[in-house]
Amino acid sequence: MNYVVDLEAFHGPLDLLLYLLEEQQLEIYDIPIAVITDQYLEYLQQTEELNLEHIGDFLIMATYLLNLKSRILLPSRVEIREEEEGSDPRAELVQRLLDYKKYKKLAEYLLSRHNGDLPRVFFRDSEDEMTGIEELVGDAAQLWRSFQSFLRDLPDTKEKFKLPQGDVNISEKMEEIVECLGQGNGELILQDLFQGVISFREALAFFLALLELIRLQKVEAVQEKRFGEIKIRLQVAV
Amino acid sequence: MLMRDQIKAAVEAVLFVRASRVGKDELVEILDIPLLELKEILQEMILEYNNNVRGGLQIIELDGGYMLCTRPAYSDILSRMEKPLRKRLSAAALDTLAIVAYRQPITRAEIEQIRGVKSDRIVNTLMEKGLIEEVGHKAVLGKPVLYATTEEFLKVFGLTGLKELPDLEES
Amino acid sequence: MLMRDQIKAAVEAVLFVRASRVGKDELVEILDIPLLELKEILQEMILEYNNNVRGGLQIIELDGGYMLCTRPAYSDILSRMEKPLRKRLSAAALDTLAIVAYRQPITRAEIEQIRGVKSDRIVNTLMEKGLIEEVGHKAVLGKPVLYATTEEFLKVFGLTGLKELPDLEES
Repeated sequence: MNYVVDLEAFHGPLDLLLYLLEEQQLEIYDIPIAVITDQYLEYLQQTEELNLEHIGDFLIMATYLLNLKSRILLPSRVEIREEEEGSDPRAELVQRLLDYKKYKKLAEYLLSRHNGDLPRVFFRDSEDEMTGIEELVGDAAQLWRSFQSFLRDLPDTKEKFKLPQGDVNISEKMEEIVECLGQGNGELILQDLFQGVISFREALAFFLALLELIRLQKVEAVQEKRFGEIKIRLQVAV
Repeated sequence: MLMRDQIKAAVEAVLFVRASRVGKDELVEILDIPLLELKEILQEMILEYNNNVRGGLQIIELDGGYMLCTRPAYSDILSRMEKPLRKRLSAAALDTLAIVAYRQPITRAEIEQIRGVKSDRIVNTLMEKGLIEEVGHKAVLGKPVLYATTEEFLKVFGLTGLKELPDLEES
Repeated sequence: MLMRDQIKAAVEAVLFVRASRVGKDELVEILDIPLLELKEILQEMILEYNNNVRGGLQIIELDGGYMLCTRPAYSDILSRMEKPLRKRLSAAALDTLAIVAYRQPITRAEIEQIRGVKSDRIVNTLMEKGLIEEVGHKAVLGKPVLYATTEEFLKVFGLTGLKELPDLEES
């Protein structure tokens, strides 16, 4: 499978899952979670463009699937007692997929009505909204609600939204990281880098500096085992 | 005072002019007849329209009012007509509309739960197109807005009422 | 092939849906019948409509086409209908009005800053509807126009004054 996957074509993670199931004629009622999870992740990885806003919901589903997969694969000792006996951890997913499928069918029905493929009635075109005067109606509570929602989005506290004041500088941070590494045998654990960091902006600067160093191949980041520590090492000049 | 036939003709004219639903109260006021008589006359008219082979129209009762529309038998012919402005709906819009249509009144969070994706933008679009509207607030924490489909929704999909939607459980 | 009665019903439906004149060519195409037959049928229909005391509608021939409209006999009744259409404001209009109401006088740039989107069109619409008006210029570079809500705004929202707007700080 080396074609480009277009995630935008799917309206959401459920849509993609349904597609995967249907493509292989798998039963919704008996989803092979391990298989489907792998395929789902593969799909995400093949997606060329990562539109974060769009992919967010897909990632949420990915973590959900991974969690489900691990619950099914690992024989759990404790949880079995908590959950009702015989309950399938997949049940919720199955129900969601069935629901979603139902609404998709209805959407198709609506579309064919819209297109006039099904017997339908027609109403008068009302583009020229009559000759009458129109009377606007509104209510003040609506106004208030509407304005409230803007206030929520606005930066209301000053500290939270300080303008950049040149207090953090990425190239400075890059030097700092290299210096740190030099002091400690040329190796550091990622988390240690962030010790003593006080502001979010500073943490961000550190992180960007690190990425930049990796890009310049001045340092490398290594994770020796899954979920293990990430080590940062000075690259030896070749 | 109008004769019964004249009242019928007047009702037809009124329903024709107003391209949307005309409330019973308004009809009572315009025609200056008692509500009971109005209802009686409209029941008669609905039957007459249905039995008239030469007629292409029917009267439907909707949300405490009446509305004139075509008979479904002519949908083929009518879909050949050039539409002045067909609202094109995206698949995402259709999905969302289907959910609202069946679950109304429904909150945005409930829609998102079913779709599995953020839906604020699509809900706003449907509101702007007049296909759904706010109908109140759910009595739970945060008092989220409840949405329902509009008369415009019925018009766009050629439905004479929500009851015409296919049964969910059947499929 | 349609029967004559069916054609009549179809014509009625077509003329009804299109709220304006439908050309003969278009009718010929939609109904798939010869022009001569169409003309004949429409002559018959015009007579039938005129003789139908129960009907409030008539067909008129106009600029090489036909149009369905009400009979003049019901103009009195129809004029009683001309009650103002109640129209809701769009969500965008409402948002913008809310901002102007609470932050007036305000410039367009400031509105855009809060809404996060270009707002010239919506500001113009609100001006046209008489809900906001220009009240002066801000004493900053470029002297941008300041907007405020109008008396019409108060009427539409049923307020006796701006102080009646719900308090923002309350919740």
